[in-house]
Amino acid sequence: MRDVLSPFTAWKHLFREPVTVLDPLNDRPGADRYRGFHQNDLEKCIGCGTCEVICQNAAIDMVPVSDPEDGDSGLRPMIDYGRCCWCALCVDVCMTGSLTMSNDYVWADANPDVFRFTPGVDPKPWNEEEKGYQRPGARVLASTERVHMGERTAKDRIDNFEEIVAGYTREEAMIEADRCVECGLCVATCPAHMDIPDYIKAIREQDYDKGLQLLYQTNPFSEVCGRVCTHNCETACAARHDGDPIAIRWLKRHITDEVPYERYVDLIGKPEAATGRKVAIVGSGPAGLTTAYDLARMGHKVVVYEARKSPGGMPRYGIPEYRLPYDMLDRDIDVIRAMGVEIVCNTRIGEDITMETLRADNDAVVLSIGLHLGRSTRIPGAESPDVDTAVPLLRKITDGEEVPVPEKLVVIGGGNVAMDIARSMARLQQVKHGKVGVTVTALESFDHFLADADEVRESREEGIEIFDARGPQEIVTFKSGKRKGRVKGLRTWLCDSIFDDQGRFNPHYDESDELVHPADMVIEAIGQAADVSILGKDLTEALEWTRGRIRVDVDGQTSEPWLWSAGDCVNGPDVVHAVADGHRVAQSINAMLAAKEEAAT
Amino acid sequence: MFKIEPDRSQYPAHNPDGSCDIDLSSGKYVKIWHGPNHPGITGNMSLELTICGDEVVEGRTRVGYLHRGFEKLMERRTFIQVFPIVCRVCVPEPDLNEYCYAAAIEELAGIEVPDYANWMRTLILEMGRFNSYMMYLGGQSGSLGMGVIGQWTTYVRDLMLDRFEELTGARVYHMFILPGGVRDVLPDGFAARMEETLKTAERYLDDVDKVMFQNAVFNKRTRGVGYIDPALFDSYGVTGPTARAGGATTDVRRDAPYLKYDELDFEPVTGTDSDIWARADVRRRDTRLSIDLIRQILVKMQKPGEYFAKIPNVLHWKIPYGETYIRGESSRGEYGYYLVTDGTGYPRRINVRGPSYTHAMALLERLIVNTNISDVGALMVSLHTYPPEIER
Amino acid sequence: MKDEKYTPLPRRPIGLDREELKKRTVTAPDGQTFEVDPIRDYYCQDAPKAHQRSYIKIVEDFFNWCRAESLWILGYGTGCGAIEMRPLMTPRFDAYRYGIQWRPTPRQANLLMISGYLSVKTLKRAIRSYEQMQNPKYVVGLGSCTINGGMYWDSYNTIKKLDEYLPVDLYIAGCMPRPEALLAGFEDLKKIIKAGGGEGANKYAENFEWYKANQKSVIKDWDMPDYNW
Amino acid sequence: MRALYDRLKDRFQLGELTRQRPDLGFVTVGRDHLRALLVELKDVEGFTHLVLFTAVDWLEDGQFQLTYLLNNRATAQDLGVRLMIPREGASMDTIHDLWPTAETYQRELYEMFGIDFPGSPRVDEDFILEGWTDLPPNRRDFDTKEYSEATFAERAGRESHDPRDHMKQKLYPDGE
Amino acid sequence: MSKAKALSKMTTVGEVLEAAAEFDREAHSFYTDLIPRISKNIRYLVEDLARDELRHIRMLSKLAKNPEVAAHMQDEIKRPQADRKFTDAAHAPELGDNPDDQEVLLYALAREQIAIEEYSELAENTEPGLLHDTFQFLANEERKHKADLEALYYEIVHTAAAPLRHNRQH
Repeated sequence: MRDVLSPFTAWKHLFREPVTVLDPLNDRPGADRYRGFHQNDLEKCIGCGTCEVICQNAAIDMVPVSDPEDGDSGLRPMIDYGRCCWCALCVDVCMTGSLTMSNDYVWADANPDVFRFTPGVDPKPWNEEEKGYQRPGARVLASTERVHMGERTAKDRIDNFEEIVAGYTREEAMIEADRCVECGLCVATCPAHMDIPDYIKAIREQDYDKGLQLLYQTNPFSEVCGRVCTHNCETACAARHDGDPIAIRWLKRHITDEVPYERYVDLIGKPEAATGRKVAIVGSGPAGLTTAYDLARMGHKVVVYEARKSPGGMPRYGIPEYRLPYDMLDRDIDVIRAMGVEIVCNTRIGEDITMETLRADNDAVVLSIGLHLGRSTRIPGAESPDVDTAVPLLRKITDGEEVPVPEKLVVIGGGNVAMDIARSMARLQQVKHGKVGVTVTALESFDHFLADADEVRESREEGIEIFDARGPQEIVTFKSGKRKGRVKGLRTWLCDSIFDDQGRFNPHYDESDELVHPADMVIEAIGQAADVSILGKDLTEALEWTRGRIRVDVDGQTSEPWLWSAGDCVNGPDVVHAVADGHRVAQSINAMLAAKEEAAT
Repeated sequence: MFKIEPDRSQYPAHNPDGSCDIDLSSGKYVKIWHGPNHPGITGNMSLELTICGDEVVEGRTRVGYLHRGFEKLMERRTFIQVFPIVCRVCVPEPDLNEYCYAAAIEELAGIEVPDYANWMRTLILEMGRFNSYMMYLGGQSGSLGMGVIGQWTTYVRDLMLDRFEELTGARVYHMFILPGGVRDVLPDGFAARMEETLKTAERYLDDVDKVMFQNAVFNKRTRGVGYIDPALFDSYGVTGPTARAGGATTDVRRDAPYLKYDELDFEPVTGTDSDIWARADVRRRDTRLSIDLIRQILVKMQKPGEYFAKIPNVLHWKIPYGETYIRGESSRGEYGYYLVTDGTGYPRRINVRGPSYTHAMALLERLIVNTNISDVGALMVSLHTYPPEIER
Repeated sequence: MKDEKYTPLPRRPIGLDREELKKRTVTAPDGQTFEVDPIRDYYCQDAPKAHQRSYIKIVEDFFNWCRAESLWILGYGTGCGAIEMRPLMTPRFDAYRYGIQWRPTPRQANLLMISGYLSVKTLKRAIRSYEQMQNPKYVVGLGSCTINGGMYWDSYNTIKKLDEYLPVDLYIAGCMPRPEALLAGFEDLKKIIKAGGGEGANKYAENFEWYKANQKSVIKDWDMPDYNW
Repeated sequence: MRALYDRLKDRFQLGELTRQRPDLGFVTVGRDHLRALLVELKDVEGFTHLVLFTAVDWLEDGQFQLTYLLNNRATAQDLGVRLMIPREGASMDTIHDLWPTAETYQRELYEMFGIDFPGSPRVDEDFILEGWTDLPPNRRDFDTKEYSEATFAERAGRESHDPRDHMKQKLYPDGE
Repeated sequence: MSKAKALSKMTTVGEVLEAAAEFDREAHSFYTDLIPRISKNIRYLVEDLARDELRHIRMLSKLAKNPEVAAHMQDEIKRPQADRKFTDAAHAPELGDNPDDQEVLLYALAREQIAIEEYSELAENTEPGLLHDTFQFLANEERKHKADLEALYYEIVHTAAAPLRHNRQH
């Protein structure tokens, strides 16, 4: 009986309040973290395409939206809602956090071809929706932290010039290489367009031979670049937006570390058959030697003329040994020599041999003389004998010549050269006086600092004081007494802003904030210039110039048909830029020689 | 209780080997298709029935209408890319797929999942189980013509879907359990809202007890119908509530505790009669157990902590050779993933072991013989089968 | 890497129709024998005809209003999306108040919901169901799968574009679309119908050959009549 | 698990035991010993529950791996029995008489992998696929994407760009 | 006669502008004379400076002819520029026979500074009105020019800052 009656209790629901949602279309927005239609912050997005790679539904296309620039491909994801499954892996993997999902979920249409749109570009009702799925916290689908590079402690390194960083072990390199998402944004930024994702992949696959071959396809200065490259690639790295950029430079170095040096030449392969054409190159820096390497591999006879005792240019004479051991530079240079390049040292153009002779004896001449003159601020007191510029000092240190090592010195400049000379001098001070007394003053504030953050950190560890946003006003000298004319210190003002609203250089000083940095010596490291006097008056007149530099076309050819110019002297200081330049010039010369050959036959 | 069934064992006449001769052209037998487009079928599957009068003399389960080739698709997706599609293997209770897959990957890749993530997973699995049972209760009563219960349970399930939505960001396919952990922590005030939902659920379950289990119609039509001999359990791979209704104590949550089940206080629900009623009853009580477990979990869960382990970059995640099997207790029975990896970035093979695979095929084909055609629906639903996990 | 050595194993196809659909000779009770070809005898041989509009606009508008306000859905859950239809039938969302209800057989329904992906095997049944529905009839595709293949875009067993095989009147995005999205979609469909759209059935009739060719190109096991009324 | 393995090792010439977890192990067995081993495990050792039965395609080795996963309910232990059979003309003895439910597994393997199980009921009947003419889809040499592209029309108008190539094309087209 | 004195005697805007143009003409011929003496690689600097002076002259004469001159000046006066520049610390060099680029720039900067100071002084010494505005305008013009030269100086001399400038472009 109970079983017959109890079902009738269902009638009590008649008196309950209805559960019906009155207006289901408007009453029920998606939950706060609901995964609805996509949104994309176009400003944040860099078009790395990682979302496309991870999408298992092939729902995402990268379509051009704006012009590419460094670190931004100009592509933006277009989402096909005929594919999407709202799994939000694209949101989770997004390198910048630009891609999110709104909590909007209603979209019906009779036309199946409309379910495709570029979030952020195409106007959609949910574009401004604030709720919805956003990645909670940091990226988790790939590590955001760079593998720490082992380095010697400040205490260990301050009294010597031995290399600081240890290089990655295989395990460390694997972990670091694993972080790369292979977007390839870095390739365009690298002046030499090195195949960065590919050689990182080679590390992941533990195929170091292939890695080395990839390196040498685009850069014969792999040992050098693996240590001191300006690594612009890392500023374009997609990983830097949410975490540390991939340590591309250290990984490059890791490849060169792992391949036995004896195998380099075998792996790179032999140059092509000799063509009988001759090319002379002035300056044995990265630009010159890269040109030489390329041309030699194409079978041309190349002679490189170097004014100094040893080849290498700035990497040898500008970069201290603790950053780039000379052995490593020699390894790179020996590989280049092995390709048949002849390097003649201690030969200064204009003195030992003239440009005219080179022109007469060769099919082409390349000028890659770098920037070996230091710039002075020319503030009052700059003419004191205790004031020197950084570049000649670094050269002297390399060549083992005597340099003055006072107990207290000030460096003017905030670039890497300033750090190099400061740290080199600090080492010499440590050896001579047992303590470090170096102050660096830079015009730029730490927000816009020129030197690498690592350099700044390591300098501080080594006891170097760095003052940012200080505009040098005067090098204070003794006005009388025994030390008349000798340096007493540097007077600076605070530079409270350096750029105006439009980003134009427009410094503003706060005169009330004045400091005098006591010093026995002031080193100016504000900039460098090329020593173009070696060209001679006639050639200087004959050449076309542009803004103080030799005018070259895109291939590095000057206005003279026989003369090319490459490297810092035309492009400003940057080692990998110089390498890229070398490639370009070599290509251009080779094309010219080939045309000549064709005309002859 | 009384049994009103006539003895159907000799109709039609069986040959000594157990087979029977069915001659369609004799006009005595009719072949009808129960599904796939039929109101009395669960999901998109079909039964090919040969009937004599209203007696079923032979039944064949026909599946494949939902076949998407998951196991093939998984082989050409990277380990992370498999994650969104595993949940699609089972629509009403997708979370167990996510868990099994994630756990298999984590085991082979040697990843330790944070404690908090494990609690979250346990919570989600129980919520999913609750939802699945709600579907079942509606389906079971609906198969016997009691439409109103389906209205209630679907409503309660929808309330739980609201909880799912605020927790995971999706209603049906939650895609919340990633290999390595879970996506997020509990939202603020979740426990209170969950408690409210559970209270509502209990109120409705009380009504279901009265209207369904204390219903003479339901009792008469289910008692003694669809009896599964416990001796057949192993031969036919019967697991889960279906087996527990026959006195077996098999429950993966107790036998081989995974996640946090060993820290929860519960006993597997069992029955004795092994008929449709017993199976419905076990599931009804298991629903209440789920409610209890959800409460326990929310109490025992610590404060939000780490919810995601460190995993390699998923874009080139390779897992060395290995094979493993991860099982979990679904609302239908033992659910498992067999995963083989071969050192590449793609799984070599993933095989999904769904309980419906054994229940709806060989077992159902055996049980269906000699039942009344009007019981077929109830019988099929009582095995709680979801076709997508048969054909994947 | 293709292994050419595979020789196919013999397969025994099954189906309701194999035996039943074959031609056979039947002896009638009066002793007369005649040949039966079930496909010819039991099924309609004529291709569907396009439905003519009424000449008077106001009448046509009235018809369209009636059609729009009584969307009867065939209760055939072809894929995942069907699970979100169930809440619509319950008091919480209560689609009935919008004139929408579910019908168990194609004859009584005028709206076919393709709830997500369609395996080839289901496509065959969906076509059959669709053709059995009476005019005017509409098709709504749910989710990514019906638009461009969805997450099964590379599966060997699911179609990608539903409109290749059936005339679709409306798509609702989502994977799967929520009940609220479905309701919004139904409202859109009503608007389309009231505006005189929703001519899918006519489109199907007019392009019958094209649809059949598409259908037959993927359904290898074509054992049904070309048109089922 | 180890004790069990030691008991059975010599009798059935088992391969090395892989202990994946304390409660899960895998052993390899030769074809001749398979049935006897399964019977022994089922009837004597208490592995009464056939959890799953499936195949793995090792295309490169020209072999199928058949995996019979058995569960001992009393001790809550699983043992996977692996068996390698050649891919070419793949065929295996049926076990549907040990576990009736294996019939379904064997139908699936027949259809999805092309492995024959002579004597298994209805093994050649269509199971999941209907009118399938290509390679059995779960074989690794069957390319589902290729098949899908060739068979099912795709919505036109999709085009994507690789960021790296796109930037190269836009910023340094000559590959400088 | 100093520039300031000469200018202070002017009474109309037209005259002031004409006189200012005259001073610029002087500068222009100074730079033009310098061109052949200087090495070719940095000749562009002097050429640029000469061109700037020329542009200045043209602008002033155009302005002098324009009846709406007052309105124009009002617009330009509203934007004061910082006049303390970092190069101020550097010596104003005597241009020798063979000056380098830094020397030329410093010389030009020093000239600009003198002009700024003079015009500013004149502006201070005149009553608010059109004449005051004119001097203010001229001072601002010179300031703008000097700011441009400052930026150029930073670019040429402080080469270490090259990457910074590069980044600022984005």
